[in-house]
Amino acid sequence: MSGTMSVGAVREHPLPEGTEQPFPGLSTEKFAVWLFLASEVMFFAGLIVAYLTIRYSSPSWPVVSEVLNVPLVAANTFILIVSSVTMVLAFDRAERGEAQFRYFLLATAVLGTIFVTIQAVEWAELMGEGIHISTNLFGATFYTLTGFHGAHVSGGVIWVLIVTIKAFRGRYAKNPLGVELVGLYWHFVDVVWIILFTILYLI
Amino acid sequence: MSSHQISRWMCIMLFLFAAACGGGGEGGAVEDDEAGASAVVDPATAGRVSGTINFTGTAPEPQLIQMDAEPVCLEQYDEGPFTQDVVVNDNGTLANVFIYVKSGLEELEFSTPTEPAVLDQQACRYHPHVLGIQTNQTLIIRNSDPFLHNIHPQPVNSRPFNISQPTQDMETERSFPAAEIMIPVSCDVHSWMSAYVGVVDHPYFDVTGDDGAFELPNLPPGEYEIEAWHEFYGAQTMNVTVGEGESVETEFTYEGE
Amino acid sequence: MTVESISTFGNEVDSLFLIILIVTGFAFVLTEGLLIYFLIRYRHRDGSKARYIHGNRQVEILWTLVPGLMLFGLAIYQTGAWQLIRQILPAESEALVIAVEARQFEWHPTYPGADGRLGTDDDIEAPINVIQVPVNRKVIVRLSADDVLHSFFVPALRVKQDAVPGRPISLWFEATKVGQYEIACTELCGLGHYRMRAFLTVAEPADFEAWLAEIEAR
Amino acid sequence: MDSETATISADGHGGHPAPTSFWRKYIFSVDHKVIGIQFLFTSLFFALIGGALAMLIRTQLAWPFREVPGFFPTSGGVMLPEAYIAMVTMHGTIMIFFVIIPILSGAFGNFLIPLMVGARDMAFPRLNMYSYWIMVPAFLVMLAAFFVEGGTAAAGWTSYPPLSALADMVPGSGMGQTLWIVSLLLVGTSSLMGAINYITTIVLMRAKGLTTFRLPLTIWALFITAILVLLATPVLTSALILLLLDRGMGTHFFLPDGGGNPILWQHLFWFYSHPAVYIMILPAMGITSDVISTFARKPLFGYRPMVYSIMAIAGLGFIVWGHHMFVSGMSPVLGVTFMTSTMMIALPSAIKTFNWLGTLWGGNIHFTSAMLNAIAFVAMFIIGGLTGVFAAATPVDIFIHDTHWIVGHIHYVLFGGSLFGVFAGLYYWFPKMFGRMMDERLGKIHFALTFITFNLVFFPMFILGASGMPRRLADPYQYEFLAPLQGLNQFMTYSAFVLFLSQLILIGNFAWSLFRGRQAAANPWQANTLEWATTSPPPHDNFETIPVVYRGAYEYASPLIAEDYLPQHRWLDGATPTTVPQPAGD
Repeated sequence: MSGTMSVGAVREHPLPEGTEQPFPGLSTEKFAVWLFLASEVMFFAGLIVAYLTIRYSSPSWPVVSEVLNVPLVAANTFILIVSSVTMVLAFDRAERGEAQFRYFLLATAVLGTIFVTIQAVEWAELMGEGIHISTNLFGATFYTLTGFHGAHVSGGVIWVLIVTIKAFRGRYAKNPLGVELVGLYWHFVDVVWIILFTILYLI
Repeated sequence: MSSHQISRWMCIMLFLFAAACGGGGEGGAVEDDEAGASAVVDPATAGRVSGTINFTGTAPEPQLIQMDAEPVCLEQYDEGPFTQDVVVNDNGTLANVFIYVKSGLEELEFSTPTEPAVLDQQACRYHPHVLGIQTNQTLIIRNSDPFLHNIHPQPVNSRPFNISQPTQDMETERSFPAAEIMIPVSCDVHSWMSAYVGVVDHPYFDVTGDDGAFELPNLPPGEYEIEAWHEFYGAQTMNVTVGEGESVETEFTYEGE
Repeated sequence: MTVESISTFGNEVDSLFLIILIVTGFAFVLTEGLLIYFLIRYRHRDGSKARYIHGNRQVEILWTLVPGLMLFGLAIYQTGAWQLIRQILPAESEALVIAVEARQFEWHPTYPGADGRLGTDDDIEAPINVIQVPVNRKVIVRLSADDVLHSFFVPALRVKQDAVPGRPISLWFEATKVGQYEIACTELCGLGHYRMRAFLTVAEPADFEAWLAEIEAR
Repeated sequence: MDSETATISADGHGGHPAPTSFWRKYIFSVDHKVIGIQFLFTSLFFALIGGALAMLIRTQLAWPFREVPGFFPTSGGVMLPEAYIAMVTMHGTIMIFFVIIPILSGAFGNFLIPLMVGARDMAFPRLNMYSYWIMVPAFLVMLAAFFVEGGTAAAGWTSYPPLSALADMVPGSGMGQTLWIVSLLLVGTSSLMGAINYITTIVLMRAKGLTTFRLPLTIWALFITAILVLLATPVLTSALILLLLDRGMGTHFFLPDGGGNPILWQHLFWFYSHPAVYIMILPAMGITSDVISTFARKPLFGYRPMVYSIMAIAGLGFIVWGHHMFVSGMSPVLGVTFMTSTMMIALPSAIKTFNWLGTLWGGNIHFTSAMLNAIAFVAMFIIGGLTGVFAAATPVDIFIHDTHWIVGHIHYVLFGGSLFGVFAGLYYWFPKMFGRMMDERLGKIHFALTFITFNLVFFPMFILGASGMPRRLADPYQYEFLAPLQGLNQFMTYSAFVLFLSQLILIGNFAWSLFRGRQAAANPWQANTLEWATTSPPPHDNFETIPVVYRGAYEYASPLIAEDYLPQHRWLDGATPTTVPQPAGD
């Protein structure tokens, strides 16, 4: 490793000297997370295309605003957006080496958990009204899309918690790459929710 | 579902695997005999119930089965094959009626008969149209036609199965673990073919033939409820008491419109 | 194609098959011939070095444009045939409309009764797997399926159309030769898939009417 | 994914330390070479199973329902129709998902990518190990399906609903179909992990001097294939999940009685499966380009057009899926668009074929086993590609869709194409993998037998297709218009037995050479690419020192030096330019 490392200078694992340096700033892990997100985009694209074709080819579709609790989920969307903001702040502080980034990470994890709980509440409400996954195509598509997104958010919360625990053990003092990776994933999950919120609740 | 097991030759695998080999056993596993001692009916005191199934009124016209799809079968009928749901015999009795003891034998256990019952598929029809069999008794399903029959019984109390018999004189064995009054049997390849199988857990059952008569021999003395079942006119029951060595004559009557 | 075509658009399909056979046959002979020639001509001889060349722009452009034009030509040529066969259905007034419903392992044809319209209670149920049509008359088949996917394939008519449960689909043909032809199912539909054979009889209009009346009488 | 990556030191022997225990060395290894060989052995084993299934299918087609003693005990040696369609399904599924893709992307991808780009190992060695070890449950689940009640899935390798969704439609679609779906989900996850590893390694960990357009075509092909896997496999995952929900949770995505649409499955499935067929052919194209250029001792003709063609095939591959559905009830207007895009995708394949011929032109061709198989790839791929043009023309497709014409086209591209590419790669890189040479004489015998019998089995399929013989029929001969074809089918079955038996020669040669083949030099074929710059087999972390690259991979017969090959990493004294200045575009 070359010379002493000031926090700002080195952000990723250095690539071996003897390699071609096509993208000097890019580490293998970040590139891999971007690729993983590309495959996740295609996965959600498959589900969304299935939902849209089913919705616009089926003769009757329930009026969404009557069935779903749109105001509650709108608030929930806001919570997820805030959690993205706290994640950005977490990475920004981590990069500057300020220790308070750990609390922003914690905030993101808490907000994420709140989001998942509110979704679970909405599910319980909906099931109370007798709409289950097998009731009709509306139920099937709704539960599949929100279910898989919820699973991804839960996975994200677990990943953020792992990073937070490591942060409290001082793991990212020298190299905040881990925080950036979980941040990329979190923003992806947030963007997917914004799309899902629009096509499931608003139109 | 017919259990299909690949041959041993395919199983010689270099790869050691701890797959949870699902129980790919024979279809409709044939359990061993009931645990209880099988009741032996003392022939001296045994009675019997017999009688006829009368039919009054006019029966619906039997429709012609349009068997043009299978010329091989159509040729075997000189006058057009007719549906068998209502067959009134010349002597005013009703054929294809399944008679069995509905209640009164609960505390007795009966051994499963060894010789199998046979359901044959010949000239695109099931022979017999109505069949009685005991629980766990082996049913031989034979295909006497030179092409595929795909027998598809749909019992409620036991597992439905759907087996294909592509070649002539092919026999497949199955059995029904649970009693059930009238399992509908159909063929997926020839939708006009139909048959009914009555599964009871004792040997006291009979199907009326072209004489419309039935007989339930060597019944131990006692109070019994006898039921007669017909696919079109439904079921009728009757209470009968059989004394020692007594032969009870009875009859059921179905009215057409 | 070995099965003789008896439908009006049949020879459109056959001629297109022939044209593609000629075009691809020419390409096949050219490329495999060059391959064999190069293998023999340029096999290893001691001491000689291969020709040092990395490529040639002109020849690359040449063998991009020529196949491109051939393929594009094929694409343009056959849109007409596809439109005729699949996109334009003849008017229902001048055609005989029959409904064929595919079920696990058999075809159920239904003919319109005297009123000439399907779905009315005077429709005639023809026997399973037996379809008869008059010769030299446009026929529209309303194909539907009852349980799984099937595919209505009449080799002699050059007609194939999947029967999709829940989505009735129409196809048309016009038979030009009297005779009996076989119908096969070409979409895997279960263990009896190979046994879903049906008969298409093309008859003179008079015989067809007599047959229909006789069926109705049954 | 805060996995601590191997800290690869500048020039020392960094990377993960060489494993010592047997388990770490051979079973749970993170060395890309060992993982590649694990994929190779597993796939060769499954190739035997797939081949055996093919023999059973051929026997049924030659003598339908003939009693075969020792097989199918429950039905007295007769292959019932439900067993036949189960065989057809499993033959397709195993050959595609457990043989062709794992050998090309799994075995060759894992073994070659780090070596050919000059890296010590993959970017994420542990992720690489997981990608193999997630395949193992996939194998077990698929094999377990043979023994469960009702047997394996029987709705074709395409598993169209409602047949695949409703449990009682065919015996196999009970437990067997569920296991089929779970197994494919696992295979999808494994290939996704592999793809991420491959792309990262190729893009970020190349040796110094190895610029993008100096990469050998095998690497370009594996790189573009990994992108196809990355973008197409998730769509299959979503479709499989929807099918699983239809089967298990009572949803009706693809079931018409609940409002669902079976054609939606076909769209989702083929959106994955057409890129999948390019996933199966592109690596073989790359391998063939390298093998032909090496044994013609001549630079590859038209390197850049070849690279752009691979990209064009991958790009167009995403917009042609509808040509599988011309007669499926999809709207005819869509038929026209998909027909046009399908006609266009034939173009890059044609360009590649002409460039292979251009490479052979003026060459100095050595007919080793690897070269023979690579040439057979070109010869057979031509037939495979041209017969695809018939299927692209929609009116002709009306007649030949789902007939044996399509089966012939599939096998000419997958067996004639990919499998001959695999054989070429096997004979070419066996010395590098195992440090021993394979026997050339046996290799040529195996090639001759395989090439001849391959054509005897699969070329008649176009005759069957032209006479309208549908696929997947357990007994086609009770149709009068097909009865005369039984003799031809019996001939094809005899040839198929010889084809299957002639593979034993390859297996024998492979097994024998593993232990007793001649010792292999570092560069037995005198080739240029980087994997030949290290010993055979390479040490644990591949290179003594990471090589520096000075030129492209195809500097054969270069006028600069006496020998007829100039390896990428060979340093010429300062005076001579590293490569000959090129005339017009290369």
